[in-house]
Amino acid sequence: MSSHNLDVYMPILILIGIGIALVFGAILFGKLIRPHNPSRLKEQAYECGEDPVGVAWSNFNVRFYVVSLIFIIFDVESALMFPVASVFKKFNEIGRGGIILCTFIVFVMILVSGVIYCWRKGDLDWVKSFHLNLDESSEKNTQEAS
Amino acid sequence: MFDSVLFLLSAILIVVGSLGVLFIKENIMHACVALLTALFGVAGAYAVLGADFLAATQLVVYVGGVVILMLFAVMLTGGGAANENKFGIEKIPAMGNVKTYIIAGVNVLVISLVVIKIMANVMQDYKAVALPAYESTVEKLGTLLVTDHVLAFEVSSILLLGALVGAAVIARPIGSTK
Amino acid sequence: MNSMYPFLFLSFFMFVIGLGVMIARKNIIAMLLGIELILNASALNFVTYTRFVNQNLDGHIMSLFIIIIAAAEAAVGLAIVIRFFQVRESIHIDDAAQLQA
Amino acid sequence: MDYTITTVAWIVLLPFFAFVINAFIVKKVPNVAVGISCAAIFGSFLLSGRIFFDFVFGKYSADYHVHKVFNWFDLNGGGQEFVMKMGIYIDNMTAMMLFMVTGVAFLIHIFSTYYMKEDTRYGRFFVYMSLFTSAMLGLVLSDNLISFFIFWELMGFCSYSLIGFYYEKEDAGNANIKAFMTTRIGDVFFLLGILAIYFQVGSFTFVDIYAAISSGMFTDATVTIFGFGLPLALIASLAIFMGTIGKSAQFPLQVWLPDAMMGPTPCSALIHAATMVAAGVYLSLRMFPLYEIHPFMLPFIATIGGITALGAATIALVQTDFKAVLAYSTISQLGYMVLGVGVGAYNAAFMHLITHAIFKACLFLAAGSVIHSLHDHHTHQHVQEMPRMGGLKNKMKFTWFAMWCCTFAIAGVPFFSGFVSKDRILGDALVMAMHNPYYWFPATLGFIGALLTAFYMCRMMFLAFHGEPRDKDLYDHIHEEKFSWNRNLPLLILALFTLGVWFSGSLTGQKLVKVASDKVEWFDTLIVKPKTENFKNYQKQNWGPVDIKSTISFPVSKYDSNHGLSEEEAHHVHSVHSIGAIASIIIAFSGIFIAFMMYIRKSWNPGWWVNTFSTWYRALQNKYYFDDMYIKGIIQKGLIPVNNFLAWVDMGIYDKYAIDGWEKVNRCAFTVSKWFDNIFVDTIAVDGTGASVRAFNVILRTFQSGKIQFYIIMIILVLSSYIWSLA
Amino acid sequence: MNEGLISFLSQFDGHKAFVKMISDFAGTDATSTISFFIYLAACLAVVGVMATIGGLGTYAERKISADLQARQGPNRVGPFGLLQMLADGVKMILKEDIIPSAADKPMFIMAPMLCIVGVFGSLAVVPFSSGFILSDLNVGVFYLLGISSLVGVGIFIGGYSSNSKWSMLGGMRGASQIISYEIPVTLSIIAIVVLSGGMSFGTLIGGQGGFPHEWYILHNPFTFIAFFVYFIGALAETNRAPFDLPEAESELVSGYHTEYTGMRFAFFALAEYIEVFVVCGVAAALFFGGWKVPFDLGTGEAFSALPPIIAKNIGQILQLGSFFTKTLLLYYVVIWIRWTLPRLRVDQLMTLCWKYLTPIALFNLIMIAVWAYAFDGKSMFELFTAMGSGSTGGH
Repeated sequence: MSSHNLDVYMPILILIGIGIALVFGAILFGKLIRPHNPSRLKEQAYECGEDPVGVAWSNFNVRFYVVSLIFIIFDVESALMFPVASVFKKFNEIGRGGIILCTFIVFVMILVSGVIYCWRKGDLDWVKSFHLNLDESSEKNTQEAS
Repeated sequence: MFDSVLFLLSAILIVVGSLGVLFIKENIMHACVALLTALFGVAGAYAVLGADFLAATQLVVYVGGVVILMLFAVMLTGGGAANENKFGIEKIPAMGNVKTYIIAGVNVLVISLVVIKIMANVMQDYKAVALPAYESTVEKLGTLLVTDHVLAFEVSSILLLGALVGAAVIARPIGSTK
Repeated sequence: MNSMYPFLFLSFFMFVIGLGVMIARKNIIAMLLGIELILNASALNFVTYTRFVNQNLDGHIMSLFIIIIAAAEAAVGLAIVIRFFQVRESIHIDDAAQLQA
Repeated sequence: MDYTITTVAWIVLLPFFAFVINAFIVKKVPNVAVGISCAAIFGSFLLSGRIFFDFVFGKYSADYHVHKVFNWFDLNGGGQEFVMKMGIYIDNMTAMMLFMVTGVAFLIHIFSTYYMKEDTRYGRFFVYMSLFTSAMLGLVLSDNLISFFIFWELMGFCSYSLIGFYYEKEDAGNANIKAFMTTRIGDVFFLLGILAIYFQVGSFTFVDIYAAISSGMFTDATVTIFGFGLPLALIASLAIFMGTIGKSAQFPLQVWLPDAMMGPTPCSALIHAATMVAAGVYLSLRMFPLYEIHPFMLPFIATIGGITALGAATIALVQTDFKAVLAYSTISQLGYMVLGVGVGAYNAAFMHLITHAIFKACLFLAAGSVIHSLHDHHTHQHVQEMPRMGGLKNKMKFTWFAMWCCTFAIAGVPFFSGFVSKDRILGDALVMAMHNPYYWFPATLGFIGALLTAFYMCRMMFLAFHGEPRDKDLYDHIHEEKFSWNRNLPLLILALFTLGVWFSGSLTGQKLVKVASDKVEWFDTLIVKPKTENFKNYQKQNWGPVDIKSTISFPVSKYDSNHGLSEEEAHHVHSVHSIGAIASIIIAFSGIFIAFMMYIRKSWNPGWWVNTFSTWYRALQNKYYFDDMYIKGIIQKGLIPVNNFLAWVDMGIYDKYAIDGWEKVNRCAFTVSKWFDNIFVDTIAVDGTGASVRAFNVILRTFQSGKIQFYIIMIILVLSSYIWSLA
Repeated sequence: MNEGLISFLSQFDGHKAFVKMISDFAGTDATSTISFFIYLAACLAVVGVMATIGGLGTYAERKISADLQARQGPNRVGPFGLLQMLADGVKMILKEDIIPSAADKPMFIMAPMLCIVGVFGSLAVVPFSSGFILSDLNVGVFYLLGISSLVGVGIFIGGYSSNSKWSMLGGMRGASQIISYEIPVTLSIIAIVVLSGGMSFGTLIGGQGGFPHEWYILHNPFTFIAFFVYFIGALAETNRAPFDLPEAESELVSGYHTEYTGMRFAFFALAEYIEVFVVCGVAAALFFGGWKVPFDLGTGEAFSALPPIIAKNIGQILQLGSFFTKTLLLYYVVIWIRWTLPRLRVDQLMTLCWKYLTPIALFNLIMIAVWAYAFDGKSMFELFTAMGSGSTGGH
C-alpha cells in the first residue's frame, strides 16, 4: 500500500497552516510595535456616537432562515448531482445517455417543484410581510368603514 | 507517513470538537463552531479512508450548509443573550446541569459496555485484508447512483422536496398563512 | 493507516459524545448538534468498513445518503425549533413536554 | 421491434401520466388538460399501431406471442416461496385489442372536444377518460389475473365516476351506484375464481394456467363445498364467468348497463364500445381453455348468451329513448359474443368484439351528435325522446349517413362488418347444433334476436331521421349541420370501418356466402384458440428477474377450418355455414322490411301489435320487471323479511326469555351476593385495587413525563440490554 | 488518482535522482518528506504572490476608479503610487488593535482567520498552469465550493461577535447573500462538469482548447448564458459591487467589519481580494480555457529543438501567462463593474438570485445536459464544421 497518493492533500493542510500562522503571526508581530491605549469609549460598539442600547443579538427575521433552508436543500442536491454529472459524458459515450438524462431531469424537476412551491407561497419574496400587513390593514379599514 | 499525520490531525479535531460540543456551556454559538471543527475532522478522516468525494461533500454540505443553518437558527432564537422571557423562564436555557451530566455519563458507560462487547467480537473475527490503492471514487459513485441506487437517488430528491416544503411551512412567519 | 480500529474508536467516541449531548444538554439546538455528531459517527463507520472490509462502494453511497438525511433533518428540526421559539419564547427542552402550545 | 416492458408499458403509461398531470392542472387550465389527454391517447395509438402492424402484417404466426415479466415483489421467507410477477403478454389478440381500443378511444376523445365543450366540467371529463383508457389498456396487456383484476376494478371505479358525471342529477347518482354494485357482484365471484385457480396452479399468469390445463391439472381436481365434491374446473370457470356476466351485462346482471347512459354520451360510447363491456368478453376469451374442460360449461355460456341476446333485443323493441335503444342493443350484441364463446366460435366472438366496438362507438357518437343538436328551448334540456324527433335527415346529413352505415352493420346486411362477424357466430352455433341438439336452443334464440335487431335498429332510424318532424318547434331550432373536424370526422372514420371488407379481406363480394363459410380470411389465420399444449414447457422455465425473452419456438399453425372433424364431416359442416349465412341475410332483410312497412309506408300499424300483446308490451316496457324483481323481490321480499325475522328472534326470543328470565334469577342471586359484595369485594378487592393502582400510578407516571431526554435514556437502556442479550 | 505539482516534477530525472539520493541517505522512503518541502516552498510562493496581488488589487481598484472618474488616484508613494499598498500595510500594522468590550472575544479573533483559511484553502486547486497547480484534486471544483464557503461562516461570525447592530445586520446579510448566490454558481459549474465529464481542473481545462471557439463559453448558447450566471453569482459571493450590501457604507457604516481595526480588518480585505482573484481564475478555467495556449504551445512540444526540460518549462511559462492574462482581465472587469453600477436593494438582491438566476441556471443545466446528449457533447463549431463536411458525405 502506498500512501503517497494522499500527498495531494498536503498543500491544503500547508495552506491552512499558513493562513492560521499568518493571522496570529501578524497580530503578534503587530503587538510589539503598535500602540495599546484602550479606553471605554474605544471599546464601545459603534453606534453613531450614541451609547449602544442593549445587545445586538436580538431576534432576526425568519426569512433569513427560509433562504438558508432552500440553500441547504440545493446544496445537498448539488452533492448528489456532481458525481452523476461527472459520469454523464462517460455514459453518453457508451450509448446510455438517455437513461442518465432522464434520471437527471427527473431529479432536478422534483426539486424545481419545491422551489416553485416556495415561490408561489411567497417564501422567496423579501418584502412579503410588508404587503401582507398592507392588505390586512386595508381590509380592516374597509370592514370598519362598512 | 503523511496518512498518519493527516489521521492524527483529524482525530484531534474530532476529539476536541466533540468535547467542545458537549462541554461548552456559555454560548451555543461556540458549540456550533466546535461542531464545525469536529466535522472538519471527519472530512479529514474520510480523506484518509480514500473517500475523496465524501470528504468534499462533508465540506460542502456541513461547512457551507448545516453549520450556517445552525448559526442562523441560533440567531433566530435569541442568539447568545441570556435574558428571561415573559413566562419568567430563562429564554436560553443553561446548557445542562450536574444531574444531567451524571445521568448522561451513566448512559454513556452502559452504551460503551454494549458497544465494546460487540466490537470485541468484531475484532476477533476481523482478518486484515490487503487494502486497495487510493483511487478516484467519483465515477464509481456516479455510476452506482444512476444504476444500482437509482431509486434511492430519485427518492432522496423527494425526501429533500418534503424537507423543503415542510420546513418552509413550519418556519413561515406567523400570520402569513396565505 | 493500516488498521481500522482507530477509525472505529473515533467513530465510537463521536457517537458516545453525541449521545451524551443528547442526554445532558437542555438546549434543543445543542441536542441537534448532538444528533449531527451521531449521524457523522455512523457515516464514518460505514466508510471505514467500506475501506477495510468489503471494498465496494455501497458504504460510500450509504454515507452520502446519511449526509443528505442529516441535512434534511437539520433543516426541518431547526424549523421546528424556530417555530417553537416563536410560540413559547424558549428553547428549553423541558418546555416542550406538552403536546399543546 | 424488440418488445420490452419499458417500451410497451408506455401505451398504458401515457394516458396514465396524462391523468396524473391533468388531475393537478385541470382546474386552472382545462384546455391544456384536454390537449394533454388527446395527445397522450394519440401517442398510445401510434405505439399500439406499431405493435399491431408488427403482429398482423409481420412475420409472426398465429401462435407467436411476447411474454415479458419482472418480479413485482418477493415474499420469500419462512420456507414459503411467493414471487409475484407482473408482466406483459402480447399476442395477436392483444395487438388487435390495443389498436382497436386506442383508435376508438382517440376518436371518442376528439368527438368529446365537440360534445363536452360547453360543459362546466369540460376538463375533468378528460381526466376520467384518460384513466379509463389507461386502465383498459393495462387490462389488455396484463399477463396475469391479478393485474387483470386490478385494472378491471380500476375500470369499475372510472365507470362509476363517469356515469355519475352529472352528479347534481339524482338519477345519475343512483345509476352509478347501481352500476358499481351490480358489477361488484360479478367481481366477487371473479376474485373467488382467481383464488381457486391459484390454489390449483400456484400462479396467476395466463401461460402458467394454460400449462396447467394442458398438463391435466384441472381434469380430475375437485373442490369440496359443504361436503359435495364438485369439479374444480366447473367451479373456477363458473366463478370467472360470473365476472363476465357482471362486467359485460349478461343475463341476469344486465340491469346496470341501460342506466349507465346517464353519463355523458361520449363516455357511454367508451363504456359500451371499447372498454368496459369489452373487458368481460375479453376475459372469457382469455380463459377459454378453462371453459372447455368441463362439458357443462360451454352450453351454459351459450344459453346465457342466447337469452341475453334475445331478451335485450325484445326490450329494445319498445324503447322510445334514443340512447336506451342503443344501450339494449349493446347488451344484445354482447349476448352474441358470449354465445360465440359458448359455441366455441372463438375467433368469431373476438371479431364481433372488434366490429361491434367500432360500429357501436359510431352509433353512440352519432346519437351524441343528434342529442346535442336537439335543444329544447323551454326546458333548456337536450331531447332524447324519439317521438319528438323525425325528419332529422335533412338537417344532419353526415350523422345520418354514418348512422345508417352502422345500422346496416349491426343488422347484418352484407358487405358490412356485422354481417361478417355476427353471422359467423350464428353459423357456428348451427354447426354445434348439428352435433349436440341442445345447441338448437341458444342458436334459435340467436336467430330470432338477429331478426329483432334488424327491426329495432331500423325502427330507430326511421323514427328519428325519416318521415315528418313531429315536434315542429324543436325541429326548427336545429342548426344545419356543417362539417366540423371534431364532430363529423370521427363519425365518418368509424363509419368507414363498418365496411366488411376490412375484416373479410374480399372486396368484390364474390365470396359473399363464403365469407361466412370459408375460413381463409386474415383474421382467422391470426386469431386461433390458445393451444394449451404449446405452453407445456413454460412450467419448468426459470424466469429471471427482469425481461426474459420467450425462448420457445412455436410451430406455424393453420386455422383448423374443419373443427377437428374428418374431411367428409367437414364438408357437411361447411354447408351448414352456408345455410346459416343465407338465413342471416334473409332475416336481416326481413327485419328491415318489417320496419319499413311499419314506419315508412305505415301499412302495418304498430299500435295493433301493442294492443294485441299488451301484457308482453308492458313486460317489455318494464324490462321484464328485472329492476322491480331485484328491488321488490330480492330486497323487499328476501332481505327485508330475513332482517325482520332476525330482529324478531332477537327481540322476541333472546330478549324475552333469555334476558328477562335471567333477570329473575339474578334478583335472587343479588340479595345473596350483596352481602358478600359489601364485605369482600368492595372493601378488599375494589378499594384494594384502587389503592394499588394509585401506588403503581406514582411509579408509572414518571415514565410519561413528556421529557424527551428521559425517553432517549429509556430507549438507550432498553436497546442496550437487547443488544447485550444478542451479542 | 490525483495529479499536481509533484507529479509534474517527477517527470524530470533530476527530481527522481534527488529523491533517491535523499532516501538512500535517510535510510527510509523520503518521497513524502521531499514532497512536503516542495509543497511548502510552492505554497509560500503562491501565498506571497497572492498577497501581492491582493495588495495590488487595492491599488488597482483605486487607480482604475480614478481613471473611470477622471481623477488621478494614488500618485505620491513611489512611481505612479505603486508603493501605496506598502504604505497601507504599514499603516495597518501600526494601528491599534481594539476589541470591543461587549464583543464575543474568541469568536472575534476567529472570524478573520476563518475567512483567510477559506480563501487560502481554495488556492490549493487553482490551476495556474498544467504543471503548477498545487494539487489537482479529482473533486477539485467541488472541493473549492466547499472550502470557500468557510468565508461565509467567517463573515457571519465576524458580524455576530462584534455585538454591534451594524455588524450583525451586515453579517446576516452577508451570509445569506453568499449562500443564496452559491446556488446559481454551483448549478452553472455542474453544467460545465456535465460537458467535460470530470470535476478536476485538469479535466475541465483539458476539454477546451487554446482558441476562443474551443472554450466552453462558446461551446453552445447555454454555456454562454451559464458564464454570465456564474459571473454575477461570483460577484455576489465575493461581496463585490453591485452586491456589496454587507458593507454598504451608506446604510450599514461598514457592515460586518465595522468593529475591526488594524490587521484584523486587513485580513478581511485581503481575503476578499484574493477571493476575487480565485473566482476570476475559476471563471477563466471553466469558461475561457484556463491555461490553454493557442497552437498547443503550452505542451512544449513546439520547442522540441531545445532540451525537453527547458522546452517543458517554456511551455509552462506560456501557460502561466495565458492563465494570468485571462484572470487579470476578468479582475479588471470586476473592478470596472464596481465603479459603474449602483448598488442593489436587499429585496432586489434576493429577487435577482431566486427568481432570475436560479431558474435560469436550472434551465441551463437541463439544456446543457440535453445538448450533451443530443449532439454527443459536440460544440457548435464542431457541428458547423461537421455540417460543412457532411455535405460531402463524411460523418
